[in-house]
Amino acid sequence: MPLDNVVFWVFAPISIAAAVGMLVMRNVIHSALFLVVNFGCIAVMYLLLDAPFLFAVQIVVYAGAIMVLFLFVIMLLGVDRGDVRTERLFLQRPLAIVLALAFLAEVTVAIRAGVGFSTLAPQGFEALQPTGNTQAIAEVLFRDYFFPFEVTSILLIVAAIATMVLAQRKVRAVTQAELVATSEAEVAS
Amino acid sequence: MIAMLLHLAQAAPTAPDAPIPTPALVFRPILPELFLCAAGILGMLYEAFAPRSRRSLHLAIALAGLFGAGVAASKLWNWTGAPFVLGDTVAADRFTVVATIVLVIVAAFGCIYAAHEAGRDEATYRGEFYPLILFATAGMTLIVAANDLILVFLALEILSLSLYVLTGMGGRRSSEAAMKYFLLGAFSSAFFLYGVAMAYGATTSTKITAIVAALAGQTGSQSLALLAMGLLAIGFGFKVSAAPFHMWTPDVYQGAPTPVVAFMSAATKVAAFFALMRVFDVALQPLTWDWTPIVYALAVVSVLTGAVLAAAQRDVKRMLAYSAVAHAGFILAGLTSANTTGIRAAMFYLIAYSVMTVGAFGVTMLVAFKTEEPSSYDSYEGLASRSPGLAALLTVFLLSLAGIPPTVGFIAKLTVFGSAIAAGNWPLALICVIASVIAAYAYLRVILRMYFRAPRGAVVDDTSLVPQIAGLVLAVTVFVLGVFPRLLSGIIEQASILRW
Amino acid sequence: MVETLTSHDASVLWVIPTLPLAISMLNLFVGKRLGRWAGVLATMAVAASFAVAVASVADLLSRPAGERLASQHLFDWISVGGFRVGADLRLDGLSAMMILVITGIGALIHLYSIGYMAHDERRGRFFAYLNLFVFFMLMLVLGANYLVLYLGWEGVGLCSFLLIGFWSDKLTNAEAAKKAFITTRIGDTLMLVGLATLVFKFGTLDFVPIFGAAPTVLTKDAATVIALLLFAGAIGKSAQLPLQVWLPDAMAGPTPVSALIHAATMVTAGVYLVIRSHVLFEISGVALTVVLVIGVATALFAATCAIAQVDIKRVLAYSTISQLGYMFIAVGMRAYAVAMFFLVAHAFYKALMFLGAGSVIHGMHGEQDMRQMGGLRKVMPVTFVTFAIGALAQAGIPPLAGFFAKDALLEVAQHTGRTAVYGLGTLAAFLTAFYLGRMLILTFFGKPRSDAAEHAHESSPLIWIPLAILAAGVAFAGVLELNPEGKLTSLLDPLLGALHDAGGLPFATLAEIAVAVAVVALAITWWIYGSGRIDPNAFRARMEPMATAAQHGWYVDRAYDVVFVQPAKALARMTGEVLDAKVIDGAVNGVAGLVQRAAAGGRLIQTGFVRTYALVLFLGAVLVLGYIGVRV
Amino acid sequence: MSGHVLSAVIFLPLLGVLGLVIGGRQITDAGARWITLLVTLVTFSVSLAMLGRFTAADPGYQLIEQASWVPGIGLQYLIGVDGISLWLVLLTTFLFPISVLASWTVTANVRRYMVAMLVLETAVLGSFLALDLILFFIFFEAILVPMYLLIGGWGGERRVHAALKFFLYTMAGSAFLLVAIIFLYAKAGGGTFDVRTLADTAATLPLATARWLFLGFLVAFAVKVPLFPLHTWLPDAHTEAPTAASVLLAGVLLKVGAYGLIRFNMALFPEASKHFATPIMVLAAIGIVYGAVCAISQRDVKRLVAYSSVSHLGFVVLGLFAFTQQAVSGSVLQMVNHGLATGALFLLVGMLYERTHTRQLDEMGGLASVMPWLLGFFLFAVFASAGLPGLNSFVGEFLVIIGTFAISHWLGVAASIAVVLSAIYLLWSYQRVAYGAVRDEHRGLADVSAREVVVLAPVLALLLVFGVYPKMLTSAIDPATARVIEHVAPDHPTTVVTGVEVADEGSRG
Amino acid sequence: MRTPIAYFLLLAGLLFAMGTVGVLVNRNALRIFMAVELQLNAVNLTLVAFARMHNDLTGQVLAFFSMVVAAAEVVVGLAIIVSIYRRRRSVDVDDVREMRW
Repeated sequence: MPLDNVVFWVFAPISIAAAVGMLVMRNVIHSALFLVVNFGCIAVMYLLLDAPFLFAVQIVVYAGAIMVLFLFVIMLLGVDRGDVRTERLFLQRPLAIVLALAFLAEVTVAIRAGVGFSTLAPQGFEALQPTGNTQAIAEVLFRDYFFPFEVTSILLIVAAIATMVLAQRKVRAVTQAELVATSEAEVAS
Repeated sequence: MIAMLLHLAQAAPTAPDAPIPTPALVFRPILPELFLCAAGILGMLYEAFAPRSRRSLHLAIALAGLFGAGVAASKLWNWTGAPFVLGDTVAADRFTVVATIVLVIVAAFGCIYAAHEAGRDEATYRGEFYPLILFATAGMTLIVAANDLILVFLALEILSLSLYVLTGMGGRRSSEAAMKYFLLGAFSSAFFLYGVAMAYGATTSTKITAIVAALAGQTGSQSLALLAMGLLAIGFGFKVSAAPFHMWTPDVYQGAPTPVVAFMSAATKVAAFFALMRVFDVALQPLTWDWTPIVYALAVVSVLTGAVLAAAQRDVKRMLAYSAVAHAGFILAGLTSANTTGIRAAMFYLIAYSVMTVGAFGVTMLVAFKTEEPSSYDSYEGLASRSPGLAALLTVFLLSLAGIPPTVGFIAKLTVFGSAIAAGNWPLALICVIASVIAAYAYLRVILRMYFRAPRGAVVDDTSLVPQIAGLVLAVTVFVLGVFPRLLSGIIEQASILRW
Repeated sequence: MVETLTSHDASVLWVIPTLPLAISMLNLFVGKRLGRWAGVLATMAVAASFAVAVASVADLLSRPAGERLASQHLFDWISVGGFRVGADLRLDGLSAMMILVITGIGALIHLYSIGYMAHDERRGRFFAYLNLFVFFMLMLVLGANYLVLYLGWEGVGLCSFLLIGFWSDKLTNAEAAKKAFITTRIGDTLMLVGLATLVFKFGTLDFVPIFGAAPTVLTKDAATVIALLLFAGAIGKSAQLPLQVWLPDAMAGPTPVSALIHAATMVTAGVYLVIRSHVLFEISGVALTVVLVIGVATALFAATCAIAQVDIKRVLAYSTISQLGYMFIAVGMRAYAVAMFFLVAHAFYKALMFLGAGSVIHGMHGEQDMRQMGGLRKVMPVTFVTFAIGALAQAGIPPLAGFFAKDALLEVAQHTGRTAVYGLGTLAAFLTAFYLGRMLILTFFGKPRSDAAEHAHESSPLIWIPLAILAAGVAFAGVLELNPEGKLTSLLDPLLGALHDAGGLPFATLAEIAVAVAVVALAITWWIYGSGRIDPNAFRARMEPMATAAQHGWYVDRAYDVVFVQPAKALARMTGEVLDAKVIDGAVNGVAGLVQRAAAGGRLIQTGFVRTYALVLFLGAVLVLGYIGVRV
Repeated sequence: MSGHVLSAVIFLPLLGVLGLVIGGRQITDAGARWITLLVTLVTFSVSLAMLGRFTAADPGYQLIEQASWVPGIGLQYLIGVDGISLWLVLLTTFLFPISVLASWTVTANVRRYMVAMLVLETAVLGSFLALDLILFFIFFEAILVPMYLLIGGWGGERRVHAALKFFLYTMAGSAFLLVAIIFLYAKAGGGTFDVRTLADTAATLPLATARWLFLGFLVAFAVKVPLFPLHTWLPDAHTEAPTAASVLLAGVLLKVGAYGLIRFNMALFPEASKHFATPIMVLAAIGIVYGAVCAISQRDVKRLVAYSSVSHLGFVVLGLFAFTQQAVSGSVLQMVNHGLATGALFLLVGMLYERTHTRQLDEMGGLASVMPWLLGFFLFAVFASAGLPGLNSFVGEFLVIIGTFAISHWLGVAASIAVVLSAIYLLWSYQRVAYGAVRDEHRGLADVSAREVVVLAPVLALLLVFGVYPKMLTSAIDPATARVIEHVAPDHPTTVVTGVEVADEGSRG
Repeated sequence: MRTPIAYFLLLAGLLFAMGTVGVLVNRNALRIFMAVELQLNAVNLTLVAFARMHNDLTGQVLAFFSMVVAAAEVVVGLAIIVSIYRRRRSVDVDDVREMRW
């Protein structure tokens, strides 16, 4: 068994298990940590797929930055005491699972028809990137995707403004009376 | 601010000594976006550095940016350069020009409304509002211009993120609206992105022109392309609020600040539909026989859901939200004819719809503004005797939405039904007209409350001049375009040709 | 029997109906201001009409027998495609007799009405209606095509409605008016279908081409259908079985109205129609038999009803029905001239009796119940004498007009071998004499049976002068017919053809039998009602329940009510309130309700839970991709 | 092109609207009334000018105005008049000033009311004159809004319900029309909505398609007419509508439906018209009897008149689909006559209601002695409506009956039944209103005012004039209907003359 | 590389589906959001797999863009969640249903 096969069959189940773990854990922090594990596994997959740059970015950006942000917010809000996991919506869970399975089946059918289950990746991927993956990516990025790359800057500005707007205390905090009114409305319904 | 400056630095061209060749930088086709972003950034700087920002100046900056963008766009009408620029990621065609101009006009109305509403209650005034509108508009124009699915996705995210925040800028309900919008939006954009991935998987490219070439030349994977088409349809379906991907619409429209709704109901629909047309009528053109049934089905479900549920509402904004669903369905019905007929019909309908919906929400903003539930039907009882002008305006817009001649809504419906029937889908057209009867019932419920009921208590309406004039302009447009549709159809005819 | 008259233009015909119409309009709009002049003007209008009519008839008579047809085209009334109906008038022997009766007797009744209505505030309107009636009646008989005839036909119905309901504050009067109009309209509708059939067959409604072409165009069956449909109209208008129910009730109108409309003219329109259309009836043959049967049945039926009446006007009403039956008997036997003479005579004596009854009622301050009268001959001598002349005339006492008419009729029956008709006719004659005698005795003889009767008074000259003139007419009209040369009905010969006489009992014998029957009947009535030897009340009691049944017209009214009217009303209610409101409209509202329910239910999907929204979104996604999966 | 008289007729009322809107609140209620009256009168006189320019003998469209409108799809501004629409236009322009004058007693939101009236006039006139299908549809749909506002704004107790029902029912019907129009446009080719051209090109459609399209058109017009069993909106709408709206609804709006049948259904789908003639005629005949029977059981006088309209309009449809000259011309005549007769009835009922404040027959009674003139006029209108010869309705009904009788005896007979039934319901209602004892609260009610006489007199006069001299109308109607029949059923007997050589002169000597 | 590309794609599809389930069954807004992140990662995996399959670097670039978008989205999303929490003291999305029907 080739190494990459072994790696795949080791990390794929782990990533699935981690995803399951994320879904079932009572404590949000545990879930977040499982998600980090999952991201790590995916990073390994990137390695298998000859994308070392993305492997690094995945670890740094996702596991390192995004998930830390998540954890930070969880701590900030203090909602880490474990969630109520009872389902109050009729048929929500069974439907979700059935639909997800159906979705998976549909995707599988399409992949089987479009790619084939035994198709292997072609050779010569390294030849495309003589000066290394990062350099090659940069070339594509700044040649073909120069403009989209610029556009991401607007996206990030918007994100920054959004955070500023939402984080500002200028938003009138909810008054006690309003809270009561809201909860009463809830009860009434 | 530092983050922002960093981003700016990032956006600068790469260093001259870099070994990577950059594509030819042709800025004119993206000049509208540059104007919009520049004005947005200017507004942000003003908000950040001025001790107390003034509404009027914000509005002026925004309107200047929008005006500039509009002028820049109109200059592109006779663009003779390459049809695709900036590494083939941006299409420079009249299709984009029309969309851009419509979008900036809608945005201008949104800004004017917002400035007016903020003027009523200083506590609700947020200076960031205008830059966000501008960035959202930039995202919208980009999504239309984009010739690359990833750029479509990025633009989609720009406008979505802006709109999430704008939605949350109101009172108590708006944060709920923002949250729902955001969660569902993120969910749906995952599907969209998955679709982009599949399209890439199918054709090795995300460029629209490359995809169509690949699919037409049978070099791509048909089944992956189909999967991509389905997933993209879901993503677009969400944005244009076609049933069953419409569920966010009523809650968001009801909860978001009315100027935002006025802006987004029209602009999002325009942008998303224009992008949808480019993707489906160009990129997926070889798959026409596969996607028209989906569009057909979405149209049926949308018109029926929208019309029927609109009839049960007791809140004007919510009702208009459902009607937005129905109108998405009508436009989809027009798009079942996968050629210029369908594109023209949809373009006309979108512009007509923009006029009507911006007008309708504009009135909504003014009615009973001091009450707890300003948009509830109760607030509209006796509006005609309270504020006859507002009632007349709203009636015009509602009748136009209902498709009663001689309003533009009728001509719009005529064109989409004509398009559907030309494609042989007369059952669809029949369902649509029946749905429009049901929808008419929904609108009449409002009209009858305005005209046939006595006002309840001492309700006060905002009868300021500026928004009423804005409304009047739109109402006149409704009639002018209804009677002289060729003012518009001539332009649309020239803009409806999508090249690849 | 093809009409072969040549016609000539007569430019004054239009004047005859127009005069009363003009005055009618005048009275309608300014009648109130005219005061008592309203009546005078109206009378003068009819009298003038009469004068013009006499002149026109004289002109007609001055021509050779084969040219006695005058016509006038006023304007095209309806003209569509090849179908044209003109507003055309025509004067021939038949219409000549009719217009003389209408305008002559009409004028007298108008004169009478001046006095009779003197104290009514709304007399302007009364005379307007009365004149309008005369107009329509004249149009009916002068019309040169079926549509003008139909115009008059419906018009007189309208006036009848207006005049029966003249004192409309009493709801029963209004009921009677409505009943009269609607009942006759049932016949009219069938007649309208008959007209449609005529158009279908002939493409025209003009008399001349229809009667000219009928023998070649119509089969026997077609002619039967058309004739019966037209006769249905006649049945309604002339109150024959089975549509007789409206006439007794119509007595609710002012008495001059009863005299003019419900005795002398309008009700005889049916007879006129059948005689006018005799060509069609004769082609059919069957239709004539039907006319005959209906006539006999009605004559007998109404006579039995008349015997038991207590209201003086109702006696006369049933008597009119019965007499109209006689006329139809004559028509049914193709004795058109007899029928017309009967019509004229009847117009005289029945108008006379009605007006006399009016005088009585006037004298009795509105009392119409004969049981409350008695002994009036002393206080109202003129009325008594004239009334008696009328009654005896109808009873068939020579030499009064009625005698000749009835006798001629029975003679025809006997001479054409219709023994049954003759026998039943004679029986009806007996009954006629009986009820007339009863009426006469109860009213004028014996002792006053009420205060009103005791204090009754003779009417004013304005009222009794017309009576006297009519009585004179009744007395001498018969003589006109006796004269073999100047026979009144000879006018009709060129139009209707002569009658084939098969021979039978000699005229004198028949006359003696008839007179004997009448005298016996009168004697019996005297014995029962006048002699005092029998208590009439006990007599009546012994005849129960027959008497009451007869008084109520043998309950035909009630039977109609139970069998037709109430079920029809129930059906209408069912249709209007259940079928329409619940079923048809229910279906419409049901669809609307369905949408509303769908809306009410559908909005519940919008639970407010964002996860539900996501689920629906995902469901849509799976469905879309499911379709893709199938495509792949 | 011969001037713009038709455009002037259509758009003059809109000019009035402009005035009323621009004038705003400076216009007093009285001013609004007078302005509107003036505008409608001017429109009427312009329509008389149209009559003056009309050539009765010409069976085709006249005074045509044509201009390209939306060239991309071949939409045209195309209007013209023929013998069929001529009188309907005049009826409309005639009834509007009357209705405005009858609305003098409206005191709430007068300006708005008058605006609705004028918009309605333009829409109705446009419907009658448009020769471009889409242009027609635009006017046809535009009728709904002002009528909706009139019923809902100034109607009776259940006005909102009635207005909604009116609007939605009619709109649902026209939904099919719109689809059919577009389908026709797409399939019949020619790239135009011009009725004249489409009449030719539609002949190329497959039979089945043409029949489906016919049904699409039929639904819309059958609702409007209304044809049994699609009539249930009418009683509600009539009952709740204010007087003038009822007058116009019965007087002209229903005619738009019948007009549509003859102008579009027959012109575009002659084969289908013949194919479906029998079922339609049966429905019409059922409607005639059914409407009358329903009318008998009504207690509300306006409802009663409404059902009588169902019955009378049955005559119109029956006659149209008989395809004989008499029947079709009779139908067109009946359209005009019904408009006048029923219009008069509604005017009178409205005046009664203004005085007694009730529409319930049981709550009136004896009014003839209180208001002799008003009730006299009422009676006149009642008899006109009941088809008394000499008054206008008779002529049309008679022509329809004889024209139908030639095609089907039984349908002719069924139609005749209405003659009795109409007498029953009309006289019964009149009796309950006019006769009997007067209620105390009705004593001392005023008789007709001068204004009301001005309102009534022209209508009532026409009832008589058109009854006595209908040739005035038929001379223009006849050529046009002959053309329609020629188009639909060239082999059909256009006259009912059979067998006899009619001795024309003989009858007149 | 001996592992068929389809395996990666299927793994990605599975993760995407699991992310979907996560969105649907969780009441905690943060969890929902994390599930969305899982979906996006699945898409990234798909992109990279396709890139390998096509011997084309574009897929990796696209994945890079996707990460940028995800980062921006996270920022905004978390900010929204925080602001909701500030108003309602809860991140349970089922509590937020003032607007419905």
